[in-house]
Amino acid sequence: MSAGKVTDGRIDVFIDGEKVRCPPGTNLIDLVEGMGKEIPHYCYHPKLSVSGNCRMCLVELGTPAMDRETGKPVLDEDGAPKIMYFPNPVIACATRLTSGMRVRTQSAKVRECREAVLEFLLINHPLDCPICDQAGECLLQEFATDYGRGYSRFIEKKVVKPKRTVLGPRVMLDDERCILCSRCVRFCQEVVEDDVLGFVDRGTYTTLTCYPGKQLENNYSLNTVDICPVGALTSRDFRFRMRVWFLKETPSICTESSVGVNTLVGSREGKVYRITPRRNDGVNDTWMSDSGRALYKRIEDENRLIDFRVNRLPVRPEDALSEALRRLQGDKVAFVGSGQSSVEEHFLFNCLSRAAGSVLNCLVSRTREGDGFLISNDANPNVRGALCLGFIDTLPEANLTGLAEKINRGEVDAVVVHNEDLTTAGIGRSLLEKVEVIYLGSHGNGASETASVVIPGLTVFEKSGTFINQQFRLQKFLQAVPGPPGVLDDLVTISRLLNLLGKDEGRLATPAAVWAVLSRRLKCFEGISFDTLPETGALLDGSAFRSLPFCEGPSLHFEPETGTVEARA
Amino acid sequence: MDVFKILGITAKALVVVLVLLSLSNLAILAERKVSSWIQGRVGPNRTALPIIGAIPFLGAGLTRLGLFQPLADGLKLLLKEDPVPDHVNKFYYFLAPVAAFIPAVTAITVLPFGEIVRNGTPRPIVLADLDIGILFIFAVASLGVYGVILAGWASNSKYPFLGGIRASAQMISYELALGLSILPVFMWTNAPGSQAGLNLFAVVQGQEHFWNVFWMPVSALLFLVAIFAETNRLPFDMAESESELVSGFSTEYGSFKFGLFFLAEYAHIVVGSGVFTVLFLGGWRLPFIASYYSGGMTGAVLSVLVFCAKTFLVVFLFMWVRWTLPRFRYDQIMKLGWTVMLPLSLLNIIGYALFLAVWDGI
Amino acid sequence: MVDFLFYLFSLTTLLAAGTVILTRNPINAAMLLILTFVGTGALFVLLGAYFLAAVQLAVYAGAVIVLFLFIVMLLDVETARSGKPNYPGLVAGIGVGALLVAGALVLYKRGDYFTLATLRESVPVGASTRSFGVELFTTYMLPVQLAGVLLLIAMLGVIHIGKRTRDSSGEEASHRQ
Amino acid sequence: MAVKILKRRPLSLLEKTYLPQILIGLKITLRNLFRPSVTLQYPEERPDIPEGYRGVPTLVKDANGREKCVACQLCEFVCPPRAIRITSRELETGGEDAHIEKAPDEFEIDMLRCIYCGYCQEVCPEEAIWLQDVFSISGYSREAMVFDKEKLYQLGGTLPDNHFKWDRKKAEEEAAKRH
Repeated sequence: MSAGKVTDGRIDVFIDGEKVRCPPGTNLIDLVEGMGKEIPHYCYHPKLSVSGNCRMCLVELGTPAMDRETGKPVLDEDGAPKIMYFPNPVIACATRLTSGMRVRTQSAKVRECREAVLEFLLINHPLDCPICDQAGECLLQEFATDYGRGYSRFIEKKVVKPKRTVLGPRVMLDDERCILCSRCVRFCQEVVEDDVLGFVDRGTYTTLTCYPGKQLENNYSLNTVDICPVGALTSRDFRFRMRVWFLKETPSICTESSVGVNTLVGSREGKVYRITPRRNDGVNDTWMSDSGRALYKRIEDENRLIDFRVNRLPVRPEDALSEALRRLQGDKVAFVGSGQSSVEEHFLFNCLSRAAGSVLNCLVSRTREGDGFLISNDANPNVRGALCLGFIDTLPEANLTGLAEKINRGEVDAVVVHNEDLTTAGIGRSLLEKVEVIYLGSHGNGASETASVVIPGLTVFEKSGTFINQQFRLQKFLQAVPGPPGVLDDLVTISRLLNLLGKDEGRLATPAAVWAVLSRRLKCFEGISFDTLPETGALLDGSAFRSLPFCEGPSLHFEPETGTVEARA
Repeated sequence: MDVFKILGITAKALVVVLVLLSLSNLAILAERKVSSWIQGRVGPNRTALPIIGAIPFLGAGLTRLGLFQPLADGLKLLLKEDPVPDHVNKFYYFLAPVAAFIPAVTAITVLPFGEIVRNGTPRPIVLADLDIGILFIFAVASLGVYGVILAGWASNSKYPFLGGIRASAQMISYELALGLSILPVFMWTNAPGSQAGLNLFAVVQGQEHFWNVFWMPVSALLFLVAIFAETNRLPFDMAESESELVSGFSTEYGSFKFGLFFLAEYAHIVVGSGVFTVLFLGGWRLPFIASYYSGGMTGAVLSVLVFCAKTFLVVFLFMWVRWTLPRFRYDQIMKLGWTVMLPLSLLNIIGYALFLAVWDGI
Repeated sequence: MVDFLFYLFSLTTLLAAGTVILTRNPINAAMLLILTFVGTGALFVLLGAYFLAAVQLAVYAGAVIVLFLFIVMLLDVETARSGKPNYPGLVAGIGVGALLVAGALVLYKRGDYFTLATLRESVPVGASTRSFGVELFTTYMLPVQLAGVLLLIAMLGVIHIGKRTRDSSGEEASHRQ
Repeated sequence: MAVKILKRRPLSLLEKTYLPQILIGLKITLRNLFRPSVTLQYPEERPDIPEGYRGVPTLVKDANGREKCVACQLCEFVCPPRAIRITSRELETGGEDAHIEKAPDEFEIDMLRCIYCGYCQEVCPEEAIWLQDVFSISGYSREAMVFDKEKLYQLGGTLPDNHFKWDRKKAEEEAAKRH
């Protein structure tokens, strides 16, 4: 085996004596992480530029010696290439791998380096872990257990810095804990291009601060808190509310827009405390909007629906369902779905609409100005799900003029509404009062107020399912917290109605059960099952809908096809 | 018989029964105290009466002795809820405590507990100076077993039933030895020419110089063991045996009905101790002092006190034994009763008869 | 006073004795039998026969009925109650009763045992323990001895039966092995 | 292994009567009768609580009478029966204790759940929770047995120690401000 022999463009490197193949120029930290090992680091972040200022990731690096004259590798007595180690350790984060490189990540020298670096980092550290929100997910704590000394040799006075600096409406800075890794500075400069953070002063007095007259107030400011390796930047919303080790983290999908940002929902004992981004290099990298993080507050919203109601009076669930069934059995029923429903709900809702002989199926659109990053123009996370399942074949409208006309003409006398407010979608209260409204949803609104049957539903945090995002990427979210007591899962509700109507789909009350049928029935879902769907989602073939004029502009990993954009324009 | 005489007898009987019941109550307290002392504990010392307990020195002392405890216990038994299990035979269930209690109290009627000298002749202090005293006591005491048997049967539940069965078998087995063991006493008392019969006063008079217990230790031992068995006391508490039969015959009883059983047991003990004192410990007599009580009323009171003191000692012996010995097994009790006690008492009679023949011959 | 007590106890005794044979519950029968004995004992007391009264209580009420109860408890009372009347037993019982009554009548007819004069002159055998004992071992020596022998034979028979049963069961047990 | 059958010594005639043994037993119990009792008269006499006894867990205040707990919730985390519930709050900026930043808003220990293991005391970085020598706690309801912060401080009192961690912190902070 000779070093540097290039096969399929990949090179061989040796990490702690173990041969690994990788593309040339791979970042050493990323490579080692992929091997299941770790090179400790603070300032390096895979989605940010390399600054190399924390010095924690020092490793010993060696390259094959080259004969200057021949350009051939020098061989030792055994015929193996001779390796020249650099006299001093180098930082792994700034190391791009070349062929034949040798890396020692665990040698005594490396260890010594890390211990020394950590001791310096901790010299001025306030050691206030008991009140620090980062405690439990703090890299200082983690590496201190590996390389820490256990006591401090520093007998001089520590530098005291301001403890509670407000950087922005959502971010608070504790300067004493800052290790000046500059991740936050780089994030603001490179990712959101809102250059507000920077360091001032020198030496141990260096301080993170905002530019005069500016604030860290962009809609992605909380990502700085996520990437801060220590407890310097904290979320003012989450600050002091719960220790992170109590949080159960459930993978979920942000419903803020059709981008479908991957998230983790942190909850404890049925209460959601925070939402953090989940890395998905195909969708949101490691980022997430601040507005998406606040969505969990809707769980305990004032107008949350809890009771089953018929004509505004609370009834038992079965009575509400039988009342709904009675109204469904007329022949003039229209169905208004929701772009926020999951794929499974769309499926069952569609089955229900067919079983009831729906005269009209429609969706309400929610558009707004996106930011071109992680918030798209379409605020409905799952319009494509409705399309794929055939619930609708046109794009959602802001005003349901078709439905309004039908109501006026008397062609519709019952409307089944899932989670949508018809009064803001072009159907006024006076019009709504002409028909029987069956409202199924988690929150009350104009439609639920006029509805004759109200069936409460769950929010995205309280149920499991899938969404299809703007890339036609099928993504899974799981139940993080239980719903309010007595409230049925929307899937259960709809499947019970189907059951009462005598349909086979009435048995499908869980996402897994729905998918078992779905993967067989629809070609685009072939071979997919709910349990084995990857965490990063599965890309579906959306070519069938290419002609539709989707309203989305570009976002982080999404480029609208030019034709459609032009069509929209 | 005029009304006054009847009233007088009734009053006398009432006083004696009340005293007996008080003594039984005190015996319960004594049991608790003795057991606690033997076990290194303190025993009841908390119950205090508002006024008497507040007397500076005396009150504290009485409280520490637990003297008010029987009162509190009795009140508790009176006042607590009285549940009657659904499965019992109501009539016998209610009859049983009464059947246990009445014989225990009745036996005191013929027991002389002192002497008073009137016109130079000593006369017993007793409710009824019957000629057949000891037989009467046996007759009445043998009825006491019905309380246990009826309670065991009427409770209609396994532990009381087993307790009742065991108790009845044990009573029958030991009654024989009980009766035979005291024959030597009366053989001694009824010396040729004497008209003593089965009178208990005569027995005491016969021990003027020397207590029977020294003359006939085997009789005394047999009688003591038999009386332990008859009163259902450890090591013969087959009827109760709380470690295996929960509480035996009284398992299904609570409140005051249980209280009656409890009281009856201690009344039995007190009377039994009294009988033992009369038969073997010389009653109110002290050794070698022939005419100690000739002094009229003072002598009478003294004699009663001496009798009480001896009885209490025997009661103490009952408790002492209870907290020393473990319980016999049922078959051991039967074996002891039939193969040891009965032959031994017969032998005892024969031996004593021979001894008397020789003695009288001299 | 004494008359009143006599009638009271007689009535009690007769009623109790009658109920003993009429009641179907063996426990009730046994308890009423005790009452009968107690009543008889009380009548003895009225006659001045204290010794007899005490022995009556001690032996019959104190021991015999206890044994009865012991047996009754071991048997299932309910099944005993629900059984059909035992006709041979009934006939035998009536026969024995008739014989007893006949014997009493013959005695009464035959002589002067039950005249007031003879009763007054008769020695009060049961009145005092001493006279009872003296009579038992002088005048009635032979009957006492005969009764003793009879009881001895009965006892031996019982012991023999008990032993044989045990032996045979033991043999059975050994055969089974 | 050889089996050795030990013959029981036949009892002598006297022993067969059991009387000597009974008398010996009676002697023993009689001797006990006159020994002093070993019972502790509980409400008046209390047992000596050894050093390090794990009684009721309490919250203590520091030498200056300020609450030591900073609501780090480590005790809540480590508590095996999950008897502890803490809700934290941020201290007012500029207040007397502002340099501590965080304090418990509610601190509840369910004494019906507590198993007195002392983990909470062991884990507490601020030495704010101490198991004291009170061993008998009682209440008339389940609710009353959930001790709140006020009750825990009342039980705990003040514990003088020499750490003054946060006081030193404050001094340093003020020294830095003077620069």
